Amino acid sequence: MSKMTFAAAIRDGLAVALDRDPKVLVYGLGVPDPKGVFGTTMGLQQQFGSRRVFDMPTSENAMTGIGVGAALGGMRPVLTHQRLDFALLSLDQIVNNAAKWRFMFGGKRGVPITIRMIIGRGWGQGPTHSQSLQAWFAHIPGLKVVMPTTPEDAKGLLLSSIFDEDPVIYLEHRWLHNLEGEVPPGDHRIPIGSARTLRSGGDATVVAMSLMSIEALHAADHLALQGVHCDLIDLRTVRPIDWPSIEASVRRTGRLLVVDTGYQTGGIAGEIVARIAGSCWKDLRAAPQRLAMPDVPEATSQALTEAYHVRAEHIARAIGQLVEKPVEFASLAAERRHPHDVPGDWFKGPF
Amino acid sequence: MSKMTFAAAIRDGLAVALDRDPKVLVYGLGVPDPKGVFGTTMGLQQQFGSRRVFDMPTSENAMTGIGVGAALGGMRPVLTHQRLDFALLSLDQIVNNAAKWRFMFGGKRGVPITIRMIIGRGWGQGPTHSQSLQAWFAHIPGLKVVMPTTPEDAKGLLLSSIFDEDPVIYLEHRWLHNLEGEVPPGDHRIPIGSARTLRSGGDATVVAMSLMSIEALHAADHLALQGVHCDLIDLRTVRPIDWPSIEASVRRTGRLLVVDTGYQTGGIAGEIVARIAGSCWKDLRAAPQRLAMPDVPEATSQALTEAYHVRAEHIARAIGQLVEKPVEFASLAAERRHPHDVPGDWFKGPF
Amino acid sequence: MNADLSRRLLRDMIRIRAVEEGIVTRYSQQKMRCPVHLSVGQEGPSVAVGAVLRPTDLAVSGHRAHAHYLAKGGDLPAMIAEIYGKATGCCSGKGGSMHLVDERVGFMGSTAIVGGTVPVGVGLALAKSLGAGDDIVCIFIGDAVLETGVFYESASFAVLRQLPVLFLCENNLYSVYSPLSVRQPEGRSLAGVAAGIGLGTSSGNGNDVAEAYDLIAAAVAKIRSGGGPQFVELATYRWREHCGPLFDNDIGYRTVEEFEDWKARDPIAAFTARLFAVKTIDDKWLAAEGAAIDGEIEAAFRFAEQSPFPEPSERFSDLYAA
Amino acid sequence: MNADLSRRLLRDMIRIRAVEEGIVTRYSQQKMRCPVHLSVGQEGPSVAVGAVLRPTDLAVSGHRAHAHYLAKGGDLPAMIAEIYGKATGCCSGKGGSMHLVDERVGFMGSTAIVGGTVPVGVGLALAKSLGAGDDIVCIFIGDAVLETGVFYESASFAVLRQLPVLFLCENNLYSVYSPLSVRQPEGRSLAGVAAGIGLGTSSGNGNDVAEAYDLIAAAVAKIRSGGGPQFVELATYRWREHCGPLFDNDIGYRTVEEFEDWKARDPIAAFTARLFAVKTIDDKWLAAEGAAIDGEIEAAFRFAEQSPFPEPSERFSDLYAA
Ligand SMILES: Cc1ncc(C[n+]2csc(CCOP(=O)(O)OP(=O)(O)O)c2C)c(N)n1
Ligand SMILES: Cc1ncc(C[n+]2csc(CCOP(=O)(O)OP(=O)(O)O)c2C)c(N)n1
Ligand SMILES: [Mg+2]
Ligand SMILES: [Mg+2]
Repeated sequence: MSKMTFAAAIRDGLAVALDRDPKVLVYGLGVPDPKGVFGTTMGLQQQFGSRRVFDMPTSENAMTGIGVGAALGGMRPVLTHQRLDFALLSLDQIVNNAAKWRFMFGGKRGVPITIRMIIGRGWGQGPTHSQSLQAWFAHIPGLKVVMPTTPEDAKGLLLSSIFDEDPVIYLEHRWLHNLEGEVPPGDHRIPIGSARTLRSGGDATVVAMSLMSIEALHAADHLALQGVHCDLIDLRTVRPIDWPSIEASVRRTGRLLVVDTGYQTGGIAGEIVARIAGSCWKDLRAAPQRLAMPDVPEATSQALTEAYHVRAEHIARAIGQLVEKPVEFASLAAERRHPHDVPGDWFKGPF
Repeated sequence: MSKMTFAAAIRDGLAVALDRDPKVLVYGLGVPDPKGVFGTTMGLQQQFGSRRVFDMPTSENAMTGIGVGAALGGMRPVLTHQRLDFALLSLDQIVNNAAKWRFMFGGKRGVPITIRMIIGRGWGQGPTHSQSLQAWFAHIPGLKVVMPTTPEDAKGLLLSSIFDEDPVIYLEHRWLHNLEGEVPPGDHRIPIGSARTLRSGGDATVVAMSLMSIEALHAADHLALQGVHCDLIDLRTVRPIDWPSIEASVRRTGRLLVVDTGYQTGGIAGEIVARIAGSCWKDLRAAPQRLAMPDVPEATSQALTEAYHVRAEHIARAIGQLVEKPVEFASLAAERRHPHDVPGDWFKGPF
Repeated sequence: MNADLSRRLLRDMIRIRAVEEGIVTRYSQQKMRCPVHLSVGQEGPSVAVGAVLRPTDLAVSGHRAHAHYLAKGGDLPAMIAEIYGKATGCCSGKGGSMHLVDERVGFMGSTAIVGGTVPVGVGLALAKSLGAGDDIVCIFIGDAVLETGVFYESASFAVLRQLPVLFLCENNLYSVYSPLSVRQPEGRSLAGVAAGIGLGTSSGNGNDVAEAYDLIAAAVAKIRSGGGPQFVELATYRWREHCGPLFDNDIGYRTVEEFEDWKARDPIAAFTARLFAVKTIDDKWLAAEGAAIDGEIEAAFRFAEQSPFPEPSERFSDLYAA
Repeated sequence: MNADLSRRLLRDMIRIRAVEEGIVTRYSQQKMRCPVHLSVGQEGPSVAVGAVLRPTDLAVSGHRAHAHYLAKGGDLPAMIAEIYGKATGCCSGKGGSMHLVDERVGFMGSTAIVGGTVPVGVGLALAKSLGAGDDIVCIFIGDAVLETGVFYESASFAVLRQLPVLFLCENNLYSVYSPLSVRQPEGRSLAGVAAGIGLGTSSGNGNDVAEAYDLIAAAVAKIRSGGGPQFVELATYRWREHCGPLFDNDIGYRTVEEFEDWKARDPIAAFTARLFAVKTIDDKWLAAEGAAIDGEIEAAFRFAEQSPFPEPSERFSDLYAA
């Protein structure tokens, strides 16, 4: 075990994969540049050579299809987009080719490609550098979608994605890149499709993913001091969702809150609420709730993002309402030391 | 009023719009060709000239952005895709430009573009000619999304879409093109965002859209003969959803079934279930249900589509379960005279 | 061109035509329940490529792929069974006519989105380029593919990396019912655009199979020797409707004169006459080959008709690796 | 080139440089909380276009748009206020530096997706072409835009329809930290690709504003007279980091020599010297213009700083028409 950031854990995972299997390729805009995609690809080209680790032209659609072809040719490509928003150019290749190839050719061959997309937020990222569209990918049969929260999961899910036989969309939140945690060495894998219970408690079930799991963690710990104890489930994979874990928890707690990094309407939170409303109907003691981004793009001005995002205090308040107990949540906001539009003092812009 | 098909109603709507406003443009692959996009654009180029009605190269992404630019330049473009699946190439322009332009430029100007996409099904359309991705578009702030069911609504919603000041995704199901109905003449508009109650009854609320509303209609009428009476709400618009209509109905019936033409996971049906589970929690007397496409692409072989789609008998069965009454539904299947993979005898392939 | 090769080319064209006509004959039975895009009239380029490529070379294609699949050596009964939606089809019934695959002969897949397999082919070439050997990848494209951004991006990357790719463009003048004039600027040739991107290019008469063969062989030799990706544009013409078994000269998007003109340049008739003239073939050869082909095709349709449909439960299979 | 025009070009360059340097000076205060892509060193092409275009001509651009916006006549205080996220910004704070708009002067919008506004510009030209007049649309692009499929598709359509479009390409050798060599095949020029698509093309030194002006004026004249869309490639160089206010020659993606070499070809210094030599300007003119510009810029920053932030409730507004 060693302590490292989420970004370093990704770099570690990529290095392990490149080292372990000569078929692994790592490419994307800026992959070998001096910033190394926020440090996540730093030095990999020097270490593994420019045949396997390389930059690309701004041709997101073709470069995705080229990854699909390379995967069909036996490679395990890892494509990186510095923002999810840029990947909108490549959805035809992702949906019509990568996701469907195995199915439409009757199981002849799958497409073991991993596509990393980074989700931006705050500090002026604005409408086209901040979209969290996991609901889109999770809607598509044939894709798998992971959203790690901790450095360990960042590495473990990345390795599982790379060595998975099917296409995996790997969504990493920019605000997590500097999060530190213990990360096991070597080829450490976290299975796709299994959630992680971060906190246990019988009063309510909180399901979250990615950055929202961190916010939910603050909320849960804060409420625990007030005697409200939640199961906090970090989803980790948004397709396929670990229903048994969520259902087992809701059967115990009877109360569900889902917190989503994406837009509310048509989001993952709604999917979870809908499914649980059906499968745990008899167990639910209150209406299942969701907290998600408002149905409007993120504006650029810091004055417009302050009240836009879901934070620990909102989650704590929502849990309080869900369990029908008065809870204190305002101090969660008051405790925060850095401006609202950055994840911490380490982030000084621009991306 | 005159009786016409859904396809003819679209053509009528386009002609009315072209006639009424010289700023209206109609274009897309095959628009002026001898088949006229399943008859929906037949003769329009002859009538309104090739400056306003025109074919295009197979350049879906640019041609969408060109529509956005033309809209910013004062036009009201109507772009047609013969299959929704082809529009996946243009999502960057739809999501990052059309949907966001008004917002990200602080309200300076909107993008009054209408994008028609046709949803295929059955008769060998297979995995890439049958996707019903309304959930994707409905997830995007800044878009409106309509899915007409009747010829009248096909025309009325099209005219409202064209003269709307914002981008509208107009989704038409190929299997509805030959459906006949009364259509008012002239500039008849159906407001975006309002559902239509097709049947009234107190036992359950059934919400459906597009082709599924027709299937649900068969089911509802069949059950009415057995004494089970449903509110059947034809959604017509999937963004924004007419929540007041749905909620008013559910408050009366206490039971909800949503039927969707799209994949189940992450679909519109789930959104409706999730929302109603929250807003009508106290009124619900049974777990809200959904019926949607399975989470797998549509295969090509007729042997693989037979049990794939949701049909009247499944809806009737689901309603029976929801209202906890034994109902007869098998005869709905037995009554069908044409093969399962065509909408009727009028359809002989290929598209 | 030696006699064996000539006979092979002619035989392959006759065979592909006969397969397509076999589909035509039976299509109205509504047992082949999927769109079919036939290559009748434009068999030349396919068989020429088929004769140039090795089994270890790869190929990808689009919606009009029967000829490509067969020319590359694809399994005929499996293709017909696929069109019939049978379990024995090359995609187990999942894909239909627009999705064909036979990896044993390097036919890696054809799909229905115009331009969709172009980057896939380039990616296959990238994978090839990371290994040893001088195999190439052939990407079959129609004239409409030149209109897609993904072609441009993919071809550019192939040029940038000097990948072993052959872009084999069958220019049949139409995209569905749309003539080149509404899609390509006047005076701009497809090969010209390709050259601008940096591809090596050549153009010729796709209905002259010998000419097509020579152009393709030259292009492939260049690719194998490290000369970078090549674009070969072959003029040809589809006789029947864009999709389906009928003729559609009556609906008005093209003239009967144009059709008759191209029909007079039937690649099979022309090459047959030529081989007759130089005595490479005779009536006996033709009859024997014809009979063999007919027998093979009859057997393929019989196989397809007699094959079982996939089990309904298979509609859910093959989505993910087990 | 007459003296008035020369002075205008020089003044506009000095002004744009001073605005950008004004941002540089203040950026570390963390009050401008959005990414900024500065044009310091590459002011030539912008001001040349600005002097050629009419107010009724339109323009669109990308992430590095300050210079384009200002050269087209955009409102300086509104731009600075936008970068500060203020209610008085040209997008009311919604857009930030990467989204600028000033429709009064025909600057129709810049956005942050590489290539994203290219079809928008072509669509604006399509709308223009349906009306009367000979206005044109200028689409500002960087070298990386040539890598996008949407550029190819859009340019092709512009050629097909002979639309009044100027593709103004500032080739500054880099896309973020990536040199042309990992993006463009050796020996393939940007103008060459554009010519292959069918665009009229010309290339020149973007750091020589007079040369840039002449090339652009010639291209625009061609467009106005129905000569179809034109592509002008101007070589230039950004001095500072891709995004942000600093220099980044230390991080290793480009050499200090290369940077110094381009710096020695500063478009402002060169043109200043030239105008001095022919006595079009003198120290007094320079001082007066400099003072006026400085005053204007100070006022713009003051305006931005003193402007109110948008109300929090505005985060939900402007999504749909009221
Ligand atoms: C992206 C996309 N747009 C539109 C279509 C509809 N479509 C199917 S075939 C075709 C024409 C293709 O023409 P071409 O490439 O010349 O091939 P041909 O049919 O002439 O062999 C079109 C436009 C599609 N399949 N995919
Ligand atoms: C589709 C897309 N891919 C990637 C990016 C990230 N990105 C922002 S600016 C840029 C470089 C653009 O280079 P160029 O067009 O040469 O303009 P320059 O920055 O040199 O002025 C890239 C790749 C993006 N914004 N959009
Ligand atoms: Mg063609
Ligand atoms: Mg550049």
